[in-house]
Amino acid sequence: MIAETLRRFVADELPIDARNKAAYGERGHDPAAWARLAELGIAGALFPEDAGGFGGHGFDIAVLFEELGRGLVVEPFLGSLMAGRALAVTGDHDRLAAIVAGETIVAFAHDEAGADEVADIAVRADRAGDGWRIEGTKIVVPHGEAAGLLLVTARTAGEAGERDGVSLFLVDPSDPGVTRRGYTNIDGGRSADIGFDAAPATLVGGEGAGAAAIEAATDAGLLALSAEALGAMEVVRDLTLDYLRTRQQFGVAIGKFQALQHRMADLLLEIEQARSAVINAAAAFDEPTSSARSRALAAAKYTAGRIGRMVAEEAVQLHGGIGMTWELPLSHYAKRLVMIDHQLGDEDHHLARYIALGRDAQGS
Amino acid sequence: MIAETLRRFVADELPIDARNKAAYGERGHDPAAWARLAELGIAGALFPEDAGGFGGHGFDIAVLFEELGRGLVVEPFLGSLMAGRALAVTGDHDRLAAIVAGETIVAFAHDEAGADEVADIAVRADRAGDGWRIEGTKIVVPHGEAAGLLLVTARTAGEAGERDGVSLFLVDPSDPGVTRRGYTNIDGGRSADIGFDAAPATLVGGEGAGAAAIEAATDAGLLALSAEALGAMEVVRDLTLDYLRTRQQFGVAIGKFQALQHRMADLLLEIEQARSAVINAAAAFDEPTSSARSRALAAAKYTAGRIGRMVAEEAVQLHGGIGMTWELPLSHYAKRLVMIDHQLGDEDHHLARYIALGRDAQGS
Amino acid sequence: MNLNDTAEQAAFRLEVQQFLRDKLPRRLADKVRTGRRLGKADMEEWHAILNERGWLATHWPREWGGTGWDVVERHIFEEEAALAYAPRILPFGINMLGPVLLKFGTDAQKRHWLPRILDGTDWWCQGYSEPGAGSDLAGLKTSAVRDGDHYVVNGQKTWTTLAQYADMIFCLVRTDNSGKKQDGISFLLIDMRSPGIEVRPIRLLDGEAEVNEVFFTDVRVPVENLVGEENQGWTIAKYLLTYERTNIAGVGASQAALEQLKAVARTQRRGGRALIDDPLFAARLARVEIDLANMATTNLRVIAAAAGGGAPGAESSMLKIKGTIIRQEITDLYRRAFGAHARPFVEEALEDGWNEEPIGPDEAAPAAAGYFNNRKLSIFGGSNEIQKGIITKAILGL
Amino acid sequence: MNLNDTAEQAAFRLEVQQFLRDKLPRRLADKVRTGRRLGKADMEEWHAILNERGWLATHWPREWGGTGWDVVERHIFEEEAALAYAPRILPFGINMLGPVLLKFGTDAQKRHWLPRILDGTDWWCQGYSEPGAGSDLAGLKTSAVRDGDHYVVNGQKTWTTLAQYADMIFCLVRTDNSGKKQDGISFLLIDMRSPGIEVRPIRLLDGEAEVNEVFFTDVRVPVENLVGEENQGWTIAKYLLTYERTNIAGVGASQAALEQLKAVARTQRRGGRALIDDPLFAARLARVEIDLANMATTNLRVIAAAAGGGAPGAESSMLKIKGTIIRQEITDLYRRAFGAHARPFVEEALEDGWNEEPIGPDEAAPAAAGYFNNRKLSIFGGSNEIQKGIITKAILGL
Repeated sequence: MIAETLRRFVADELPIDARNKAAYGERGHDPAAWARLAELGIAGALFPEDAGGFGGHGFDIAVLFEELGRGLVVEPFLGSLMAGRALAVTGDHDRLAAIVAGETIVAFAHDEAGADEVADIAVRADRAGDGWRIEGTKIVVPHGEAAGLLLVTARTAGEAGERDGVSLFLVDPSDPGVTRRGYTNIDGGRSADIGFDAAPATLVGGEGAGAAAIEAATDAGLLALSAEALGAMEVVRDLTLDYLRTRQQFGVAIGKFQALQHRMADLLLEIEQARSAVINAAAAFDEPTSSARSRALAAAKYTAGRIGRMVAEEAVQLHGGIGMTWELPLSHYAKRLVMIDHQLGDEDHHLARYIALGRDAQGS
Repeated sequence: MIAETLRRFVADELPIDARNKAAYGERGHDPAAWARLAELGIAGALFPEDAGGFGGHGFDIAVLFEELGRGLVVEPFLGSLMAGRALAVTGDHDRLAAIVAGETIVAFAHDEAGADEVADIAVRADRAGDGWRIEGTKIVVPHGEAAGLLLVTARTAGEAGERDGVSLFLVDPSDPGVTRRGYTNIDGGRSADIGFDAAPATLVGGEGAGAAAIEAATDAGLLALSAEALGAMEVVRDLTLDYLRTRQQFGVAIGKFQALQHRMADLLLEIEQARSAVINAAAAFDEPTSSARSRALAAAKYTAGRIGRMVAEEAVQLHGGIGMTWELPLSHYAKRLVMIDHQLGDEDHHLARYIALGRDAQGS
Repeated sequence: MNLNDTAEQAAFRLEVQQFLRDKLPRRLADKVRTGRRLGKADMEEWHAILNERGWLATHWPREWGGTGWDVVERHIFEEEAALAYAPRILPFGINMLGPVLLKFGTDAQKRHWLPRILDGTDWWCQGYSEPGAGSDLAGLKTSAVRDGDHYVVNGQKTWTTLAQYADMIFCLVRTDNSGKKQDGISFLLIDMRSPGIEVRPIRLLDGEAEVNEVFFTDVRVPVENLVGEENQGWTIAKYLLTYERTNIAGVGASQAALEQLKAVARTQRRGGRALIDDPLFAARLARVEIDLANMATTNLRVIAAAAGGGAPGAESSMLKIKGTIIRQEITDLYRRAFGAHARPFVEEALEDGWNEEPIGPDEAAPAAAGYFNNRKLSIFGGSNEIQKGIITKAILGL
Repeated sequence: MNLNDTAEQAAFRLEVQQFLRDKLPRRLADKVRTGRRLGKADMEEWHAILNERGWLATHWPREWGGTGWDVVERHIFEEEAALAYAPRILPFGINMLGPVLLKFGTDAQKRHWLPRILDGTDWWCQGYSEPGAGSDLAGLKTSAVRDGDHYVVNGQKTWTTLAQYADMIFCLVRTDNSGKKQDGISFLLIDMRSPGIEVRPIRLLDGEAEVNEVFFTDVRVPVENLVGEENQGWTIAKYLLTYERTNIAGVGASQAALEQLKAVARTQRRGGRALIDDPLFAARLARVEIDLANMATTNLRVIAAAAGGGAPGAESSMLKIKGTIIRQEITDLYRRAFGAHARPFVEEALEDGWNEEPIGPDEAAPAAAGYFNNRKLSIFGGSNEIQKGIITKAILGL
């Protein structure tokens, strides 16, 4: 129902031209649209009742992000979801309420160069008087510039490679110790590399015990991105089917060419597989933490990466040169599909994780 | 020239029915044909002059084995080549002469379960009086039953995992300490698992210094099998092109169907790639030992494995049910192509070797 | 969507599991698990066990001795049976002719033939394909000419699975040459012991003779063996081809085969470690495992749609394609897993009565043959190329 | 066969290498290596350097200012230039129009146009594709109607590479509508400054405007700008399309790109180690490296056949397909290598005059854009689907 509301809003208010204007514009999203989406209460569907929302199940997240993928929406839902899920674990309900209400844009500042897992975090936080100060750089933080608040992951104890000793901090991005270098993403929207130079920070949750909250955020992010990819694939499928039906070459619709038909059939069935992967992940998401649950999420992101690339490349190829033009919505969907594989770990990373998780399960 | 002789002999004397009769028959090859091939001096082309032959360059081996692949010949050339190349390194010229002349069938008994590299050899040889005794099992030794002489690799010192401490031995297979369990290969010819129970053995070459000779044998074997695969692919290509041209379905030749055309085009260009891989390996074979040389051989075998499977599977699929029948030559070529990947390491093994060799070269 | 069983479904699943534990002979399950060959007696044994329990005809209504199960129950049964390595029931009588008779047969035909299918009196085979017409089924030439109370049949069928054991064959035959080729086809039931029938085995590349050519020379068939109207055969054939087949993806069988593959990969060694820890092999394994987990859900979605009254169209073609790709990939990895020991092929080791020591690992014997034999999956029953045509025709509408 | 250079060829290779060391501006090589954009001035600079050395027109005879090189010399030059990260020479004047004029042009046309190509007076672009006819080249509609001493041209071309810089365009135009569509096409040279020409950039998905639409409205072209006979254009077009192109595989460029990829993979990190040591990435890298090493030899074989007088037919289509697959795979791995940092896209960072700190690794800036831009390789210049049609037509003869 909320998905239906979202779909209608996107169709009416964020058609591709408006989306592109915002996505490749100065702010990287459309604050007016974001405010309207907050009024519609979309973000509330991403959180359970005890976190102030009215949804929050795996399928709630999946259906919303599928719609966001269909609309190529660049509004900062991913940060809301990830930061919010982390805060829900730590129990910071005030901040959470602002996120659920869509009042604050919160960026989840977590990625570092070469760091794939929680244990790889190298950005450090140290005690300074009553509070903490953060030192280091986070990279490609979605909407890191637009954010009014940063949720930052940092190491408070131990060495890189250890899962313990990682904590969560709230940081005010307007503090002079924070340097934000923003840029447009090739697939639209803006991200930022964020430097922390003894930036004052507020600890959230237990010191050194942030791993569970970070993983809750990451798990939600994996599900969301997989579902977003699925939504984008479905639009690409429809655009390509339409092109095959209508584009004439050598006097017939190119969909009459058997070689293209067979490739389209392959795409169709792979997209069904991607949908099933999202369903598996959404179902597993509501289960207690286990290696089977983590494997379903890894499998979904791996599948989104593998099939997303295939769908993007084949759709462009089936369109020919016109498929590469900025003017056609297709090209923007293709870029988004490929770039989703550059967020929260790519297909190889998640295949390796899937294998390692299976080995752990076997060993235990 | 000698390749031309071989091709004519195979066409005249070993057409597919005769080949199948021998390949799936009691002896797994055709002793009369083998004797005639010896008279023609074919084996001599596999060895350089200083080993009593008149060839022995990479391209000599490649062109002969390509012909053997074209004819699906199951005569024991691989054993001759591998044992002969090893003996040439050790300097045992008497035995070598018998091999070059084609007088003796020598089996190269080297493979063990789970052993991929020289260092993995676990079969042991120990001193007993003036000589040696061997203990252990070698597996899937081509023509192990028909052989009049076995060249056996065994460890005389050190532990599994060490490249040093491996030696070569000649063993008389009629000795009671030798148990041969022969069987037909699924792709024709016979192999044997060979058990050694304190079997008396004669050391060839330096004690514990057999690695170089074994690798010379293996390198030659990799080149030979890659070339054999190429020859088989070319026949499969021609059979499939012919089928596409002549087989009618829905009132037209099936080669008119664009989806099949495009798949055939993919096959054609991959087969050209396989040919180039053999050329690269043959050229590198004559170079001094180096990681570049070893990489070219690994690349060829990897390529033969990858493309061989693709060619076999696609050709059968393009033929439909008839492609699976025993009656058609195609099915026997398909089996051979796939089974070449089960000799001397499969495509994954050689890809991993290729990567490791590159890392070593980088490190040095 | 809910991927879990309802309470009733869960109870039914337990009942099926219990039945399989009690009644599935270990000897048969071991044969299926390790890819050894099932003989006629093996297949008849399992057929009889299922019939005794009343679980044989899962597509038939109860009044004719079927289970009356809905699509989800059928799926649960098939999945559990596959995971327990139960033999597949040969589909020709139970799943193909049965539904055809139920829809197109006369009351007399139903009363005569259906009980004989259940009790195993008649072993049926299928006479569809002909040498000149592989994927072009409607191009068939075997003729049936009316002569009094009989049809006289002449021609040839091919790829007839297990015709050597069959008592009866149902055939598509040409009864009219005048119009469109689809319009002159009829559906006939023919006694395999009729004079003029000759069965010749076709040997496949793995040595097995499970398919046959069947030759018809002036074979006389009583007119009461015509199913449906004369020249209505193409309608019946299409009914069968598009007949809702819950098990077309073969999910359970692939899951069972994957478990067997993983068990082997844990014991086989490569490069000084278990094969399952080799990064390239592990990646191959993980890719197919994920693909299979995805397909299992795709399959459930199609079942759910069917249970909700939706008619699976292009979906069953997608399941056929993906199902065969996955199954073939598993058989490919299975042969790879044995390395050098995949090459030996001792055909007798796949049959009953073989008591010798295995060559290499016990499971290696059928690995390569199984790989080669399963190439058929993407060819028979409507090749994957035909399925792709169906998909695009349905979706592109061109 | 011998894969090595002869003594003469080896000496020539050394000479080329020396020239590149001396004359190729480091600034240009760095731009090519790291995938930054070349401007008009950059391309003209390298064009002039080659022209000064007399090594610009590698396909032309010496009498017209070409090198007179044989196919092997051309290959050596192209390979070494690519490995040194030299810019590609734009092919339109030198490699496309030049050979056409040499074969079909009048003496006056040769004397007028060829020197201007060499000295850079005329920047040429190519007017082949039209919006309604992508792969169906012969379906073109742009018309040229004779009016006294002029043709009057109306219509539209598209995908015209770098038309924004061009002084001249060579066009296929329709001069006859009466017969087969291939029979009414002519080859015209048109001044881009003519009244009635409008160039509109086409923005591609990576933001770059390297291709254009070109509109012709009553453009008057002197009849002496017709090349060959009227309605002979299709013959000329086919000559150009099948014109022996030693560099179609792009081996040198792919080798250079692979080296750059490996350098990056040694410094980027994943899972606590260098990316190049990640087993899955290493396998991807090794697969494409082997494929490229194989294609390098396939390419040499085609060159050797051409040197021996053989006419490469289906082979050049094979090289086109495999060459683009390999190049695209390398660009795919290149973007993968940068992980999250492939996403930022600061277009100015690809242009001259950018002095800011890089975002992430310096090389990351053009990685994703390069990947997306290179999707064109399998589409333009005869799509890979068209190439497959050529291969099977040549080999199946159906």
